[in-house]
This record gives sequence, C-alpha cells and structure tokens, in this order.
Amino acid sequence: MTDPTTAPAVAAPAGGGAPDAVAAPPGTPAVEIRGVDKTFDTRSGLVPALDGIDLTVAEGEFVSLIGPSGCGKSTLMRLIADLDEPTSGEVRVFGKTARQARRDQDYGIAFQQAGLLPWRTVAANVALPLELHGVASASRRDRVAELLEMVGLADFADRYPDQLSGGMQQRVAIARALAERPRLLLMDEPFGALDEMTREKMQAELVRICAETGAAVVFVTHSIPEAVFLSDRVVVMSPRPGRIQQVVSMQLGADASRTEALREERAFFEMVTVVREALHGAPAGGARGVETR
Amino acid sequence: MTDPTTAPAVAAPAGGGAPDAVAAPPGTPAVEIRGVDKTFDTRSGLVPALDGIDLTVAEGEFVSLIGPSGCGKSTLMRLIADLDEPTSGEVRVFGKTARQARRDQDYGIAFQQAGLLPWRTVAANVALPLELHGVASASRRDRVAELLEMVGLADFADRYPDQLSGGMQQRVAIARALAERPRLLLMDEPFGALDEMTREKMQAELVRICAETGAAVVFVTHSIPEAVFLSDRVVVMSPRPGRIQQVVSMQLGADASRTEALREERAFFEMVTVVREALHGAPAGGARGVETR
Amino acid sequence: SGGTDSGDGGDTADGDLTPVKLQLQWLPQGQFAGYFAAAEQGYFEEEGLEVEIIPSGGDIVPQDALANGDVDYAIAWVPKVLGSIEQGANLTDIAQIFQRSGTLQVSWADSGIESIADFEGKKIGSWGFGNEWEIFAAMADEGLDATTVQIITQDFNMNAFLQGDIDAAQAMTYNEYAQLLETVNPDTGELYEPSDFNVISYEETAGAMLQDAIWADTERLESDEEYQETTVAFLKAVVKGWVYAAENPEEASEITIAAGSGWGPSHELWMVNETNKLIWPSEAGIGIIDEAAWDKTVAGALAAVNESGAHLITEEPPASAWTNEWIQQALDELEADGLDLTGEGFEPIDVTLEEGGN
Amino acid sequence: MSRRWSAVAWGAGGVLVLVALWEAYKFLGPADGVVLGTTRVLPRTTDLAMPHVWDMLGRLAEPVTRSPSAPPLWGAILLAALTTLGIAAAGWLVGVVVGVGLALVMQRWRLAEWGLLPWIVLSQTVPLIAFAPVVKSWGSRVEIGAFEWQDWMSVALIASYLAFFPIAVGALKGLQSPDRIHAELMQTYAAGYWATLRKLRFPAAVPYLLPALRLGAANAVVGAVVAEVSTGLQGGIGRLLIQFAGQASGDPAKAWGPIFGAVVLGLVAAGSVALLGAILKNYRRTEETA
Amino acid sequence: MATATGTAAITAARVGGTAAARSRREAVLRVVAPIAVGLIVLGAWQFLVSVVGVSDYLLPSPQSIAEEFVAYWPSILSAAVITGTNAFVGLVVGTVLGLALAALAARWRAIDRMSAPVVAALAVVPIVALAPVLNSMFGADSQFGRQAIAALASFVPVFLNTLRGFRQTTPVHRDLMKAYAATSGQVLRTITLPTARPFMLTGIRIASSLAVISALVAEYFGGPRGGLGSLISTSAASSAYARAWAYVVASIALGLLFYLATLALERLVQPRTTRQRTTEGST
Ligand SMILES: Nc1ncnc2c1ncn2[C@@H]1O[C@H](COP(=O)(O)OP(=O)(O)OP(=O)(O)O)[C@@H](O)[C@H]1O
Ligand SMILES: Nc1ncnc2c1ncn2[C@@H]1O[C@H](COP(=O)(O)OP(=O)(O)OP(=O)(O)O)[C@@H](O)[C@H]1O
Ligand SMILES: [Mg+2]
Ligand SMILES: [Mg+2]
Repeated sequence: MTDPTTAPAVAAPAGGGAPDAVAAPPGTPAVEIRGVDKTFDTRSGLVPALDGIDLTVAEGEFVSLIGPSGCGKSTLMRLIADLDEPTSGEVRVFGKTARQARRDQDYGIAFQQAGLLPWRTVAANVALPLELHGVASASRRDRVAELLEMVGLADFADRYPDQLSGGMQQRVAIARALAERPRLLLMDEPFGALDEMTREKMQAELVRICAETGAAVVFVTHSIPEAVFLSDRVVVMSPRPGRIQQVVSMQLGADASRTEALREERAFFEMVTVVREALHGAPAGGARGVETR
Repeated sequence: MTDPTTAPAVAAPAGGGAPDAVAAPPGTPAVEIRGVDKTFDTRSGLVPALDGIDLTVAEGEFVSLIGPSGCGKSTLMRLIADLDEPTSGEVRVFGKTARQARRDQDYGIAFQQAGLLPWRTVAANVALPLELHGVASASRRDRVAELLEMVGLADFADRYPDQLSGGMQQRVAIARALAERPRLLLMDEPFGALDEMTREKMQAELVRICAETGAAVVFVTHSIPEAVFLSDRVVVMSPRPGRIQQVVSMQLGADASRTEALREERAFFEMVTVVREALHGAPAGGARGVETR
Repeated sequence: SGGTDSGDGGDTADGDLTPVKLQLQWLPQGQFAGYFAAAEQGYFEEEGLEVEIIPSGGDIVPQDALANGDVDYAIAWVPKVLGSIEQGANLTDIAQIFQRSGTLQVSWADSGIESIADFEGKKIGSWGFGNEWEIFAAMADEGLDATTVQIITQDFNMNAFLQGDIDAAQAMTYNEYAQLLETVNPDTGELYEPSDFNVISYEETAGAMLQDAIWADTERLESDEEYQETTVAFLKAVVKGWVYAAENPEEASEITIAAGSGWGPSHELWMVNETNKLIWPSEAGIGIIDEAAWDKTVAGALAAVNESGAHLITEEPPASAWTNEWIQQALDELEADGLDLTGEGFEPIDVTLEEGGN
Repeated sequence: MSRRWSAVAWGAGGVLVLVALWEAYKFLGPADGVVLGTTRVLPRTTDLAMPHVWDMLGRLAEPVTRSPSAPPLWGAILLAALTTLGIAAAGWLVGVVVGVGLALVMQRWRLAEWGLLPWIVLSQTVPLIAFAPVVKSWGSRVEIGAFEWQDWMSVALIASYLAFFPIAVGALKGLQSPDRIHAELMQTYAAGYWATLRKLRFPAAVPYLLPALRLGAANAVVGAVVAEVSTGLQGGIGRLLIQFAGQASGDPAKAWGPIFGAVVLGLVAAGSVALLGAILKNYRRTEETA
Repeated sequence: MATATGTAAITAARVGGTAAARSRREAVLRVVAPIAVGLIVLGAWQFLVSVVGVSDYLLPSPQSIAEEFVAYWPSILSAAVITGTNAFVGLVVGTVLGLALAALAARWRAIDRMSAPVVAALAVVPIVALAPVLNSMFGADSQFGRQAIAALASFVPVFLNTLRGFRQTTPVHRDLMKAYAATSGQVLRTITLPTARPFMLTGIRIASSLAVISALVAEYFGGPRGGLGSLISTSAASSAYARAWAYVVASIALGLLFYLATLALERLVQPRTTRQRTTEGST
C-alpha cells in the first residue's frame, strides 16, 4: 500500500522562489503571484505571515491551499483579493494588478462564514453586488433567479438567512460570489462550518457549478479529502513564515470524474495520503516523501 | 478496491429494537440504553428526536455516534448525562439510573465549545469540578498539575482561556472532564471547531489518554475518519426521528495500533468507506451495502 | 420697540401701535393684575402701545431678560436687580409699584418665634432665587449672620412648614400666607385661622426692601427719545391698570385668571386684594420712588451676606439705578383725567378663602 | 398574542401590588413616618404627604379650579402632556440628527472618535438646568429672515441635549458593528463609503440604534419637562408640575396629576419608538436569533 | 531557511518597531486629541468674549470663571461635598436595591413580570418631577428627598443591566453545572454572578453620572440649601453668572469623579481578560 512507485508526481518545493513546476496553460493566467512576502506589523512585533510565495493559477484551474492553522492561507487569498497588500512581490490577476482586478470585479469571493446580510432576503443578498454596480432591476431579477436555480434555492428566494440551514446559507454565498460571472472564484474555507454530509454534498455541487461556469478557483481548506476531491492542484503550505511546501497535482486517473464514487476509489485514498504526508512535512509511514523532492 | 469480500462485518441494523449484535463485555456495562424515545415539546409542535434507541457501551469501550445534523446525537448524549430525560425507555449508567450516576459524578463531559469560564485561569478551570465537590485544596493542586501535565499544558496553568488557541482550550476542557477520574467520558464533538491538523493531534492524544485512564467513551462526531480512527464501534444514526441505522465494529486488523500510520492503511480507508456507506443509507458505488445486511 | 418710526407715543390709538415686551417676575397671577387689566381694558392701546406680557417662572431672571435686550421693561424686586447692576447690568428703576414689602416670615403660634432675633438656631425657610436677601438683611441688623440659622429652600408650597420641617417659612401676604389659610387643619377639620400663626412682617424690620418695580434699560432711557416717549406712555397705561384693579378687584382677578393664572377664584381675588394693599395708599402718587425706602433697601443689601459668604452688593449702586423722572411725567399727564393716583379713597375688601384656593 | 395579554395582566398585577403597598403603609405607618436617628427612612402617612390613591385618581375627574370655565383636571393634563410631547419630539429629532451626525464623523475618523467621545460622555455630567435661562436668552437673539426663535425651541434644544447622547453612542456602536467579513465584502465589491454606509452600516446599526432611540426619547421627555420648569414655558406638563405643586398644601391630590401625566408621556414616547422597531423588524433579525 | 530568517530579521530591524511606535502614538493621541478639542473650544470661547466682545455679562469668559472658582473655593468645596454625599448615598442605595431586585426578578419570573411596568415607567418618568412630593413625604429639612431621587435614578440602569447580566449565562455553562450536580448556591457563585458582573458594573457606571445629575437637579425643588444646585440657581438669580459657571464646573468635576471612580472599580473588580471581552457588548 505504501509502495513508493505509486507516488504521484509532486511539483518542486517552492520555498526557494522557483517558478511553478507546472507550466502555465495558454492564455493569461488567472492569478500570478511572484515573490510575495507579507509581514504584519503588530503591537507585539513583526509577524512574518508569507515568505517568498510564487504561484500561478491557470484559467479554469481549481487550486486548493492547505496547511496548518496560521500558515497564511487566508492571508494569501486576501492578497489576491486586494484586501491586503503584499510587503514585497507582485500579485497579478488576469494580467492586471490586484487592485485593478478588484475594481473591475474580476473575481467573486466567499468566506468561511456565509456572511449574508441578515436583514436581506436570500434574493436580495444575491442581488447585492449587482445592485452596487448599478445593474438594472429587471436584469438583476433575472440573474438572481438564474443563480438561485443553479444553487437549488429557487424556492427560498424570499426567506431570510436565519431561516436557512448552514449549508443553504453557504449556497447563497456562493450564488452571490457568482453573481457577476467572475472568471475567478476565491473561497476561504467556505464549507468549514458544515457537517461532513452536507459538506460532501456542497463539494459535489461546487464541482458542478465550476464545470458550468468554467471559472478558475482558489480554494482554502483544512480538509485533505476535500482538497483532493475538488482540485486540479493542491498547494501545501508550511507555517511561520508561510511558505509553499509542495504543489501536488492530483492524479486521479484519466477517467476520474469527480463523482461520489471517486471518494471510495483507491487513487483518491492515495492522493489523500500524498497530501497528508506533504502536510506533515515527512511521510508518516517512512522516508518516501524525501524521494519525491 | 471495491471488492465486496473485503467488507467488514457490520452489526445488524438496530432500528427494530434488536439487542446489540456485539456481546457486552463482562462486568456491568458503562451505559445501557433500552427502548429510549425522546420527543421535544416545542412551540411549533412536537419534535420527535429519538425513536427506539437501544445501545450498550461496555466498560472501557470507545463508541462513536455519527449521523447527519439533527439526528439526535447530542440529545442521546444528554440523556446519558441526565441533562435531559427520555420520554420513554430507560438509561442506566454503571447499573444505576442516569440521575444517580450524575449525582455520583460517574462521568466526565466535554462539549463542542470548550465551555471554559473566561474569568478563571486554566488551572482554576480544571480545578472547578474538584472545588465543587469539596476536594481539599492541596490534593486539588496536585491533581490539576497532573492533569495539565497529561494534556501537555503544564506551562499554561496561569493563563486565561482567551490567551489560548482553540485546540489548547479544548485540551483544558478534556483535562477538566477527566479531573475526577470518571470511568465514562461523554464527548460531544469536542474537536468540531479545530482545524484538521490540530484535530488529528488531539485525536492521537485522546487515544493515549483513554489508554491511560481506561475510561469508556461515548463520542459524538461528524467526521468519519475521526470516528474510525478512535472507536471500537461506530454507531451510525439516521435522522428524523433519530434511529440507530447501523452499528459498525471497527476491524482494523489484529495488529492495528491507533498511531498516525493507521491513517494511511488500507483497512482504515475501507472502514471509512463502510461507515460512509452506512451513513448515506446505500453504498455510493453500487449495491454492496445490501449484501452486508 | 424699533418697529415704528412715527415717534408718536400719543393718542393715535388706531394708527401703528408700538410693540412693547414686558417681562413679569413669575407666572401670571394677581400680583400682576394691573398689567393684565391695562391690557384687557385697552389702556395700552389708548397709549399707542401693543404690549406683550411675558410670564416667567423657574430660573428666568427678569432683569437679565431686560439687560440682554430680550424685552423692553421688566418687573423685578429691587434688591435682586441691585445685584445684577453690580454684575454689570445697566438698568433703571422707573416706577416703584409696590410701596411696601409683602414678605412675611410665618411660624406656628406656639413656636416662640416672634421677632427676627428668635431665628437663631432655627430652620428658616426661603425660596432662594434672590428672595432670601431680606432675611439676611434683617438678621444682619440683629447681629446675626447667615450661619447662625439653617436655611431651607422652600419649594412651591407650604407643606414643609405645615409638616414641621421648617420653623419659620417665608410667605408673601398675597400668596403663601393665603395658602396656609386655605389648608384644612387636621386637628379641627376646618381651615387654619390667622390665630394659628405668628407672623413677622419684614416691612416692620430693618430688612424691608422694595419689591415689584418697573425696570427699564438705562442707556436707551438716556439716548433713545422714542423709548422715552414709549416709557411715559407705558407707565400711564400701567397706572391706569392698577387704578382699575384697586377699584374693581373682582373683575381684575377674573382678568388674571383669563390670562392664564392657575389659581382658583378665591385665591386669585385674595391675591389682587393683598397686592392692592401693598400699592395703595401711595402718598406721593403710585410708582414714585421714596428715597428713604430706596436708601434703606440699599443699606440692607450692603449688609446682607449669605451662607456661602457672598454679598449681594459690595458698593452703592450708581445714581442711574433709579429715577422718578418718567413716572412723574406720566402722573402729571394723568392728573387731568381725574384718576385717584394716591389711593386716598382705597378700601380693601374682605375675601373669604376656600379650601385649596379653588 | 396570548403571551402579550399575560404580560399585560402580570404588569397590571404589579401596579396593583404597588397600590396595595401604598395604601397598606398609609394605613399602618405612623403619621410622622419612620425616623431612624435623624433621617426619616419611611415617609409620613398624612393626607398631605401621601394622599389616598383613589383621591389622586378621583381628583383627575374634577375640574381644575372652581372657576366656571375650568376644564376637568385630566383634560388640562392631557393637553399639557400633548404640548410637551410635541416639544420633546422636536428635541428628539434634533438629537437624532446631531447624534447620528456625530456618530458618522466618529466612525469615519478615529481621531474624531478619540477627540470627541470623552467630551460626549462628559457632557452628560453637565447640569443642563443651569443653562436653561442662558439658552433661552441666546435663543431670543436668533432671528433669521422670517424665522424667529420661539421659547419652546429653547426647551426643545435642551431636550435634544439630553437625547443626543445615547443616540450618538448607540449609533457609533451600531455603525462600527458590521463584522469585518461584511466590511471586506463591500470592499471586494469596490463599494465606496456612501454605498457601504447605505447598504451595510446603517442597516447593521438598526439593532443598536433602536434602544438608543428609545432611551433618547425618554431622555427628551425628561429634558423637556425639566426645561419647561426651568425656563417657565407655559402650556406644558412641566409648568403644571410647578403650578400644582404650588397648590399642594390645600389640594395635595392635585399635585399628583401632572406626575401621572409625565409617566404616561414617557411611556407614550418610548412606545412610539418601539413602534418604529416593529416597522424595522427585518433589520433586527440578528437580535431575535441571537 | 537560515537566509529566510535572516531576511526576516533584517526586515524587522529596518521597519524597526514601527508597530510599537504606532501603538505609542495611538496611546498619546487618545489623550491628546480630547485635550486638544477641549482647548480649542475653550480658546474659541475666550476669543469670543475677549476679542469679539460678546458681553461678559451674558457669557462669562473662562478666565473670569476661573477667578470666581478660586475666590469661592471653600464654598464650592463644601457644596460639592453636600451634593456628592447625596449622590453617593443615592448611588449606593439605588445600586443595592437594583442588584437585589434584579436577583429576585431573575429567580422568580412573577416578580420580573410584575416589576416590568413599574421599571418601564421609572425609566421614562422625569424623576426630578417627584422631588416636590418626595419633599412632602420625607421632609424638606433633610437631604433624604434628594438622596431618594438619586437612588431612584441609579436604580433603573443598575436593575436593567444586572437583570440582563443574570440572563447571560450560556447553555454550555449551565449544562456543565448540572453535570457536576452543583447546588443552586454553587451555580450562583461560579457561573451566574461572574457572568453578570461586567453587566452590573456597566449599570453602576451609567448610574454614577445619573446620580450626580439627579441629586443636583433635585436641589432646585426645595430642601436644605448649600449644595451645588441651589448655589448655581442663587448665583444665577443675582446675575453672578461667572460664579454660577464656577459651580457648574465643580459639578462637572464631581460627575467626572464619580464616573472615574466607577471606572476604577470596574478595573479593580474585573479580571483583565473578561473585561476586554465584555466591554464591547455591554455598554
Ligand atoms: N491582520 C493581521 N494582523 C496581524 N497578524 C495577522 C493578521 N492577519 C493574519 N495575521 C497572522 O498571519 C499569520 C497567517 O494568518 P492567516 O489567517 O493567513 O492563517 P490561515 O492559514 O488562514 O489560518 P487558519 O487556517 O487558522 O485560517 C498568522 O500568524 C496570523 O496570526
Ligand atoms: N431543547 C430542544 N428543544 C426542542 N427541540 C430540540 C431540542 N434539542 C434538540 N432538539 C431537536 O431534536 C433534534 C435532534 O437534535 P440534536 O441536537 O440531538 O441533533 P444532533 O445530531 O446533535 O445535531 P448536530 O450534529 O447538528 O449537533 C433536532 O431536530 C433538534 O431540532
Ligand atoms: Mg484562514
Ligand atoms: Mg449536536
């Protein structure tokens, strides 16, 4: 079972600032991060959160960030979203600066908490970004209906968030993130608060939605099976200061479609093991991890 | 990989009130639940939460409860702890009524939120049950030191809860639950709020502590790997009204010790799959589940 | 007052009326019956004035309203205004309507308090707001200073006295004294009688001070001819009003009730009657300031020190603080009308008080 | 619905208990009260100090005075209460504008918060009654075009001085209340200050603002009544309060009338704001679920 | 790895303590900003009076107020002691009553529901309106009426906040106590009181300012003289506005003293950690 020959290809560790081992697909990459450092200046001193991050996310690609708590996943994602600025290095989104991309609404974002406005109905929550950007009320209504259909909440348009379960709220948040048809979706542990069964359902739904929209996704998670199930590549980070430890390309077999059955396949478990070992720094069972470097 | 012959033995579904398939170990069982129903009388009507629950937990046994949200896991645990009373049926703990067992402090309990008192230091939090039950201050101090040593927080005795990370808080809560050397430990999603890596560490620590103390554990969780990793038996529940769907005995091989390596073993993945399928009612990949019945 | 430029304060009743604001010292009540009568009887209009009577109450200080230019004339007690003048207000007493002090200090008949000298060590009621200076002046004359008694602030009724919290309560003849006589004596079930009380009248002590006077703005009086004319016209109407009140106390009390007094008819009539007694007779003519009384007031004000050590005034007020010039002119002009300006024929009436003043 | 009725019934019970206590003490207590050492710790029980409850209520039905034109006491009190309510409402509105304005400034610039908040807190230790005549006098100077300062405006101004404080503090808290996640969401939408204010901060402030507005309304009533007393404004409940207090020696029950009026007035003012809360209930969902 | 740490160290050295400097600057600004605002207002005031020439009679200049303050210092002090004592007695009595009644209301719902309308009325009625009747009831020659008014005014916020505090115990803590088979006395001591404590303290802090203001305003409605309130009115009545303002300044100082004292009490009684947590939610 721990046969080293079955180990999947693992990208070069990115700590040294080397460019991504996986070649960028044709076309402008969705996200390009070059030599990014981020240090927080707090009262108790400087906190280095990210150190020498290089990462490229191709258009339509699904990339997960995984790593122990405090390793800088959220920080990295906030840099892409231009909610924070890197201390040094560069973040480009669809070839523009992160700021410009934010101004142009090139991405949609979803957080761990759904972050719905409690005083707005489901429909009004989804409509919020459209409203802010002056979309006419008629086409707004149409788009909201379409989105709620997509996330399976058409019947709940007039409910308020507190009348929904956690999973439903998260679906509303995803619909909201998709409202302006962004070509890039940023998701920070969007399913973190859900129970395992709901979570699996949401993952399947996310796979479907991504296929429909063709958006690139940067997805932060703590769950290895989740990262494996969803991603094209999994970026494993190490803490303090956050570095990219490994970038693992998911090799789930040529015929692997991301269905429920995948979760019980051997290739799936193997990729889970690979990511686990990357995460723990060294393989739990032996010295295999070293060979992959 | 989905070979039906490798499917582990699965206990008979307990919906029909049949006694546990697994024979109770010698000695009084730690927990004995017979024909328990629980209906909540709410403003919006009667909510049936549990229906015909039969379950026996042997001394020193580790039993996990798993099931979708709202299936009554917490309710069941609260009945054992005598925090609620069953509508019908009987709960016995070490041969006594649940009430008597609570009065006698036969169990320790930990919740999803650590539930520490924010105005007490770590040491004072752990000392709380001892204090309430009139343990002399000197022996209290010794016991607290011992417990904090056990959960690896000896250096943090004088901190306040808000100065600790979530995982550390949860360890304090576990130390508190163990303070009076209970022979039964009740834990309701104690690791639910932790990230995956901390969670795995805490699981390993719980295994160690259980081995040290020899306590029986009733453990509520949403995570299948967690349940598989920790338990002797996993009780799979179905929702509305909560029933026991299956009781799955973990068969991880004779030599299986619960170490980190276990998480990468084939038997582990197989048990995960069995529980997953039990949880989803039918196997995801085919009709295999039917055969095991 | 700046609205008209006709400058004619005379008899053009139906022409432009000169607007005038008069600030009273308290709520509308019989104490001010003459002003309300002048308004109601049309005397102001006859003199070419349109007078707005502004009631006071609470913390409004009439002389400040005048000094600030909010109003044209104000009714206020002399000692209080002397304090304001020393603080920088520039005001002149142009007519001394009340010729004598109406302040009493009332104690129970069996209390043994029969003179100011008996105050020592007692609880003495006063309303504050500057009404306490007569007490301090009278005490100063007896060689008592403010610290030898305990001053209790009376509120708006006589309960504190009736219940024994105060040994001697301040009372105006026209108001609080009547309140006592309107109260049922729980021992007899009847109203209290005058014989139940000892009454010290400040008019008979060295503390007596001049009370309700009409004040005007000194500077305007000196330089503004229009204001001078208005002043004479105003005083003429006021005098006519008070003469009316002296001759028709019932009607005058009804006028004040209609003007917003909250008192019942019996109390109101009592008040008009007692007020008349403070005005009439007035040997030199109503409103003429008696220099001796003025000097006595000033002497008292100089002598008085309150319990926090503050003096009302520390030096003599300026000469501009009073003048008989305008009231004399007004009286001279009224002479012709054959009015009784000295109160020779004034006869007070008998008023029966009802329970609660209702 | 039935819950509301039971609350009313319990509340009425509470008032009845209070009435019973009053009468029982009046019946049993010594006439001169209970004096411990030199302090009277329980009140006198004479009719002058403690009229019977039925006398107080009965007095409301009688005319104000024996004068033939006098209205019944309750009518006079009602009219005065309405007058005061109007003044308090004006003061409250000013307080809302000033309070919310200050909160906006303080929310926008932290330096403003640091510089102003201590003074706003301090302002509540200033005995406003001392300023009433000054405000009235300053006000009487204001004359802009056709606008002329009325005396009631001075009273309203003082009412607003009391009302603005809880509103400023509550609104600041409310405006600062949105979770970081919501603020950042608006940032990702590249929403400007005003859009964020309109779509996020104001709605989020509602649960904080409503109790603040209610407190502000109660304070405005207190301020209006005290300022009426202090500036001697006619027509309001404050004026009746001193007027009838002045007649309390001969007619003790009468002095309680305006007090009941003031209670009703305060309850009506606070109740109207509660009504506002019912209208805005969708903005209070977090409150209900929390 | 070594180089990376080195770089980080260099960066840290270069950016050198900016965060510490920033926090120090913030601490300074928090003190300086309000003082600056105060000085600006004071300066503008003095400017209005002495340069623009608004009459000193109408609006005394800060300078003349300060002079009066010095001249009447003994009288100001004794007045502040009288008013302060009334406010203090009222605050203490109101607090004790508020705490006690809140405990009863938390324990028995009947008391809670019956007291609701009375407390609601007390919260909105201008309590000073009761001054005349309280003077009749308790005697105008004692300070008791004023103390009673201060007590009533303090009672309301203490009661409301404490009652709220008693309702803040979390289900998980209650379950825990039940699991420990704790007696009701133990629950009160270990959970209920500590949870309610910050709310009580907030109530007391709000009450402190109210107590001073009410005790002071009550002096306008009769009773013994000598307190700040009656001296303000006496001074104003004789147009000695600068002196009146000097007494006003003293009453502001008194209010501030009470506020700061309760704030200090809060710091003293409450452990650091819980304070941080609760000050947000409870003011
Ligand atoms: N605004 C901030 N100010 C100071 N330090 C910060 C700030 N944000 C994050 N950090 C620090 O930066 C590091 C990375 O934080 P980050 O939130 O990105 O971690 P994470 O990987 O998302 O963790 P988690 O899995 O717990 O969400 C942590 O040490 C954190 O304490
Ligand atoms: N006190 C209560 N009053 C009314 N209904 C309740 C109460 N507690 C639980 N329930 C209901 O009983 C059912 C079971 O609840 P329970 O909390 O035991 O589920 P659970 O399995 O623990 O769910 P979760 O995984 O979300 O914690 C749910 O439908 C819930 O709404
Ligand atoms: Mg994060
Ligand atoms: Mg649960």
